[in-house]
Amino acid sequence: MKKLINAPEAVVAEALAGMAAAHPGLIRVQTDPAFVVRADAPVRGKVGLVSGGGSGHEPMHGGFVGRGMLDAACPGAVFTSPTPDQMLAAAKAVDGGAGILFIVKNYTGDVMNFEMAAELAAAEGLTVDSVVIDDDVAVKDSLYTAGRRGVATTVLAEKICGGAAEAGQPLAAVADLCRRVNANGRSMGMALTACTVPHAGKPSFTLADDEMEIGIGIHGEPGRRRVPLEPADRVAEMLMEPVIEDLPFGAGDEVLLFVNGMGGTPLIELYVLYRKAHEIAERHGLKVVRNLVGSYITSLEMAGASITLLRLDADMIRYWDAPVLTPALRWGA
Amino acid sequence: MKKLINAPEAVVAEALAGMAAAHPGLIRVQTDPAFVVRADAPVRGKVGLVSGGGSGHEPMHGGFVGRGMLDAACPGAVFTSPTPDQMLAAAKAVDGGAGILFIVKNYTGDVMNFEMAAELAAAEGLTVDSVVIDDDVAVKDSLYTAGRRGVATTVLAEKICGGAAEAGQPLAAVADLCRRVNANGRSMGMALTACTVPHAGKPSFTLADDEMEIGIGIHGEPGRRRVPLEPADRVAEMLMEPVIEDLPFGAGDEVLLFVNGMGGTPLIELYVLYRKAHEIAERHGLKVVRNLVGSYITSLEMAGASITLLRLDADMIRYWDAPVLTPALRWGA
Amino acid sequence: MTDSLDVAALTAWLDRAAAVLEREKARLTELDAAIGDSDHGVNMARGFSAVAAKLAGAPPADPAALFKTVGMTLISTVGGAAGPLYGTLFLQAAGKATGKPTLDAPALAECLKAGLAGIVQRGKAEPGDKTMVDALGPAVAALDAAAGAPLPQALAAAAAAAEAGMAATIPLVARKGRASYLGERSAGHQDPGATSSFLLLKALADTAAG
Amino acid sequence: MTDSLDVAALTAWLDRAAAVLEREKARLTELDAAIGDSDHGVNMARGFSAVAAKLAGAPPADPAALFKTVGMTLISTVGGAAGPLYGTLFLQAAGKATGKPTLDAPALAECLKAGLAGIVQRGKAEPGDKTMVDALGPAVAALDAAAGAPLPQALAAAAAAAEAGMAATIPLVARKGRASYLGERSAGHQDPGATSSFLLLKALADTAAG
Ligand SMILES: Nc1ncnc2c1ncn2[C@@H]1O[C@H](COP(=O)(O)OP(=O)(O)O)[C@@H](O)[C@H]1O
Ligand SMILES: Nc1ncnc2c1ncn2[C@@H]1O[C@H](COP(=O)(O)OP(=O)(O)O)[C@@H](O)[C@H]1O
Ligand SMILES: [Mg+2]
Ligand SMILES: [Mg+2]
Ligand SMILES: [Mg+2]
Ligand SMILES: [Mg+2]
Repeated sequence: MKKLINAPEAVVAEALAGMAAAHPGLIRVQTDPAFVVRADAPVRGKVGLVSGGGSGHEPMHGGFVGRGMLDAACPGAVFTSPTPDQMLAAAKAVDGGAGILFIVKNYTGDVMNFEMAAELAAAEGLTVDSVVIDDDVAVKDSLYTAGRRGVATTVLAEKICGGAAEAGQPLAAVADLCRRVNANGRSMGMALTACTVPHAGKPSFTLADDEMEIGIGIHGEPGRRRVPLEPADRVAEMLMEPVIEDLPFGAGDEVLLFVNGMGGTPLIELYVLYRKAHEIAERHGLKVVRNLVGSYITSLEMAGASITLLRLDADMIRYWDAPVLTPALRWGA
Repeated sequence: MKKLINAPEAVVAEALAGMAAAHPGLIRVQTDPAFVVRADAPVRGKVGLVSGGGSGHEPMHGGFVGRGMLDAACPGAVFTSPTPDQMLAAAKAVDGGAGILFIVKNYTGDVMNFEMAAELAAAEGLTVDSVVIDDDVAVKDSLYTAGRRGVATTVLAEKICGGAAEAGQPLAAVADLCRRVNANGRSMGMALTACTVPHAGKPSFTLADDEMEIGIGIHGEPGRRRVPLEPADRVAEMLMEPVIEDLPFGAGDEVLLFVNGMGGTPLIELYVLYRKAHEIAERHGLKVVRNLVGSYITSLEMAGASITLLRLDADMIRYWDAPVLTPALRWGA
Repeated sequence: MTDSLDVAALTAWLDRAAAVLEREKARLTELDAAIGDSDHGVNMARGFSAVAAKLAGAPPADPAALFKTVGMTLISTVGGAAGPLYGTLFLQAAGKATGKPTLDAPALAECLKAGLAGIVQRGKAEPGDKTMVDALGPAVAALDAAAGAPLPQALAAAAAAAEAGMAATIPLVARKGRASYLGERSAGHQDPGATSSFLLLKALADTAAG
Repeated sequence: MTDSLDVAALTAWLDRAAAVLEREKARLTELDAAIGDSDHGVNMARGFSAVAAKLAGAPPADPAALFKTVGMTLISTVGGAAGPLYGTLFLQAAGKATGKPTLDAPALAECLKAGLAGIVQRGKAEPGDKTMVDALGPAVAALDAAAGAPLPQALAAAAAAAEAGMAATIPLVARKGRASYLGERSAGHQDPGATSSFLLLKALADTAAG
C-alpha cells in the first residue's frame, strides 16, 4: 500500500487538520464529535444544510462546506458512515432557526445513522428534513433491496440546494428542490484500478491489465461486471447509454454534464472522456448548458471515472450559477 | 498501460477538444498550430501572457487560460515542449498592443523553442519579453548544466502575473514581478509511483512497494535518489527542508504554501501532507498567509506530491487575490 | 459455571468480544472487501474497544445500564450499517433487562429477541437477505428453545446456531446492505455481519462456559 | 555509387531516415525513459515522417531549399530539445548549400560543420556533456578528414565516428538536457540524442552507398 499517510487510524483526523489549517477563513473543523462547519455558522434565518458520509471521497463532503453550499459535513472513517452524534452536533451548530436539511447518500449505514440523528434532533426540538440521493443506474432499483446508491448527483444537489438556502429559500422549498435534483440526476461509474482502504492494506479487488470494472460505486466495491479494457470513447458510451436510457431524459432537455474522476485519474483523461460524453449527449438531442469536469467525489486513489447527467430546470440553473465559496468549489465569490 | 484514452497519438488533441467543449465561455482552442486562448483575446492595451509546455501536466497550462491569468497556452505532445510556430501564433492572437510575456519553464527544449519563437515574434514586430522559471531545488544549480527545472512556482507566477496584467500593469512591470516570483519561489517533489507516457506504453521507471523517489520533476523522470517509503510527516520534512534551507526564506516572512498533487494522488493525502508542511513552515517562523492545495501541475497519473514555498510581497498578495476566471482556478469572478 | 450473568460477567463478555474482534479484524475486513467496502473488521474492533474502555472507566450498575452504555457507545463509534444495527440490538436489550440484576437464559433470550426485532425494524432485512439477521435469527430461536437448559449449554446452542446461520449465508444472493449492489456476484461469499454476530455470540457462550 | 548527392539522393536519405527512426522509435524512447522523459523516439519519428511527407508533397529545387524545408519542418513538428537543435542543424546546412546543385564530400562536411556549430550555439553543449554533440562532433571531424576520399567511404567514416561517439556517451555524466537532472545517476546510459544522430548519419552513409 503506497499512500502519503502516517497511519491508517490517523488519516481522517490528519486530513481534517490539514483542511482546517488550509482554509481558516472558510471552515472550522470540530472534533469529538468530528464535523466540518462553515466559519460563520450558524447563519441566522437560513436553512442549515448538513451532509456527510464515509471519508475517502474527498473533496466531498468537507470540501463543499462554505458559503453557498453546505453548512456542515460529517466525516466518517474511510468508507464508513459517520455516526448520529456527529450529525446531531453538526445540526445544532448550523441551526439558524430555519430548519435543517440532511442530504444523505443512499447506503444502509448512512441512511440509518442519519435517521437516528434526525430522531435525536427532533427530540431536541430541531426541525429536520432529510433527502436521500440515489442516482446510480448501475444498481437495479427494487423495493426488496438496498436500492440505488447515492453517487455524483450528491455534489450537484449540495451545490444547488446550497444556493437556494443561501438565497433564503425555506426548508420545504430547499428539500423539494433537492428531491427534484435527485429525481432528475443519473450517474454511472467505472474503474481501471481498485483502491486500497488504508486499514485493509490491500486493494479491494484486482483487475488484470486488460480489464476494467463497469458499474462501480465509490467505496472500492466491485462493479456489476468486469469487461475487457476499451478505448475512452467506448467507455463514454458504456456510461452514457444506461444513464440516458433511464428516465427522465428526452431530446431538447437542458442538462448539466458532470464527468468525475475517481481520485487516481488525471484531468487529461477526464477531458478525453468529456469530449465524447458531450458528443453523445448532443447526439441524443440533449443540450449541455452546464458542466463540471474534475475529481469531486472520489474513491481514494482509484483510477476511473463516472458520468452524471442532471436534467435542469430554471431553479436548478439559477442556484447552480449562484456564488459559492468553499475549499473545493468556488465561483462568483 | 491503463488509461482513459483512445490512442496515444490522439490524447492531446482529444483532451483539448474536451476542454473546448466544456469551457466555451472561457477559452477557445485553435489547431494547426495548437494553442488555447482566452475567449475574448486579444484584450486591447493589456500585456498578453503566453505560456506552454509539454502536455501531461494538466490543468497546467491550458486550464489556466482565462481572465486574470494566461492569455494563451501552447500544448506540446506529452512531455514534449511545443514548437515555435505554436508560440508565435499564440503571441499574435493575444497581442493587445502592450507587449507579450512568455513564461517559460526551464527545460532545454522549452527554453530553445520559446527563444526561437521570441526571435520570430520580434522579426514580426511584436514586443516580447521572456521569464524562465527555475524553482526546483532538487536540481543543483550550476552554470555548466541545464540548471534547475521549472516546476510548481510556474502556477503561482502565472496567477500573480495574470492578475498584474489584468490590472493594466505594463510589460516591464509584469516581467519584473514574474522574475521576483521566480526568485522567491522554491519547490521539491517526490513520487510514490512512476507514470506512463502513452506512446511509451510502460512506466518511466519502477519503484518497489516499499520505495519512493525523492527529487522528481514533472516529466516522469527518475529523481535524485530512491529511498525507503516513509510516513507522510517524514515526507513533508524531506520536501520542506531543502526548500527552506535554500535562499531566500527567513523567520517572519509571509509565504504562500502550495501542496501539489502529481495526478494520481487523492486530495485526502494532500491534506495530510499539507497539515505537516504548514506546521513545519510555522516552526521555522514563516507565516503562511496564502495557500493552495490540489493537483495543479501534474505528471500524468503519477502518485506523488510537490511542495512549494513562495515568499510574498505586497504586489504578489494583491495579484494572487485578484479575481481569476479559468477552467482550473477561479475566484472572485 | 453460572446460571445467570451479572454485570461483571457481561463486562467480561464484552471485553472478550473486543479482544476477539481485534483478533479477527483482518478476516472480517477481508470478507467485507469481497462483497462490501473493506471496513467491517475495523469498524467492529473500534466500536468494541471503545465499549471495553467505557465499561472499564465507568462500570454500570446493572445489566440494563450496561446494555444502554454498550448500545450508545456502538452507535457513536462504529458508524456504517453495523453501528446503528448493533447499537439498536443493545438498546432494545436494555429495555428488556430493566430491573434485573442478573440475566438467566430466558432473560437473555428475551433481550436477544428484542434486539433482533430492533435490528429488523431498523434495517428491514428478512431472513435469507444475507445479513447479520441470518446469524442472529437462528441464534435467538436456538436460545429460546434451549432456555430451559443450563445457561452455558443454552448459549452454546445459540452460538452453534449462529455459526450455522453464518455459514448458510455463503450461497445467498444479498438483498440488503452493500453486498446487494453486486447482485448475483454476491453469492459464494460469507456475510461479514453474520460473521461478527457469530463471533459475539461465541464470545458470550465462551464467557458463560467460564 | 556517386561522388555527390543531388536533391533526389538527399530526399532518399531523409526518406530512409524517416523509416529508420520509425523502426527505432521504441528503442530511442527507452533510452530516453532511462535518463529523460520517454519522448525522443516519438518526437523524432513524428518529425521525420512530417519531413518525408513535406518533401514528397513539394519536392524542393535544390539542396539548400531541401535543407531549409527539413529544418523548418523539424522545428515545427518535433518540439522538445531535439526539434530546435536538429532544425537548426538543417537551417545552418542550408546556408552552406546555397547555390550548389549537388553536394560532394567537402560540401557535405561544410554543411555538417555549420549545422553542428548552430547546435552548439543554441544548446551550449560542450563535448563530453552527453548530448548529440558527442556523436555529431566526431562525425564532422571524420568527414572533414576523409573529405578527399570517395563520398560513400567518407560518409561511412563519419557514421562510424558517430557510432563511436554515441557509444562513448554511456559512461558520461550528463551536464546538459534532462539527463543532467539525474547527476551521477545518468552515467551508464547511452544518450538518446547521440543515438538519433548516429542513425541519421548511418542513413546518409547507407544512401550514398546505394
Ligand atoms: N439492512 C440490513 N439489515 C441487517 N443487517 C444489515 C443490513 N445492511 C447491512 N447489514 C449488515 O451489515 C454488514 C456490513 O457492516 P459494515 O461493513 O460495518 O457497514 P457498511 O456496509 O456500511 O460498510 C453486512 O455484512 C450485513 O450483515
Ligand atoms: N543543450 C543541448 N545541446 C545539445 N543537445 C542536447 C541539449 N539538450 C539535450 N540535447 C539532446 O537532446 C536529446 C533529448 O531530446 P528529446 O528527448 O527529444 O527532448 P527533451 O529532452 O526535451 O524531451 C538528448 O538526448 C540530447 O542528446
Ligand atoms: Mg462502510
Ligand atoms: Mg520531452
Ligand atoms: Mg462495510
Ligand atoms: Mg525527451
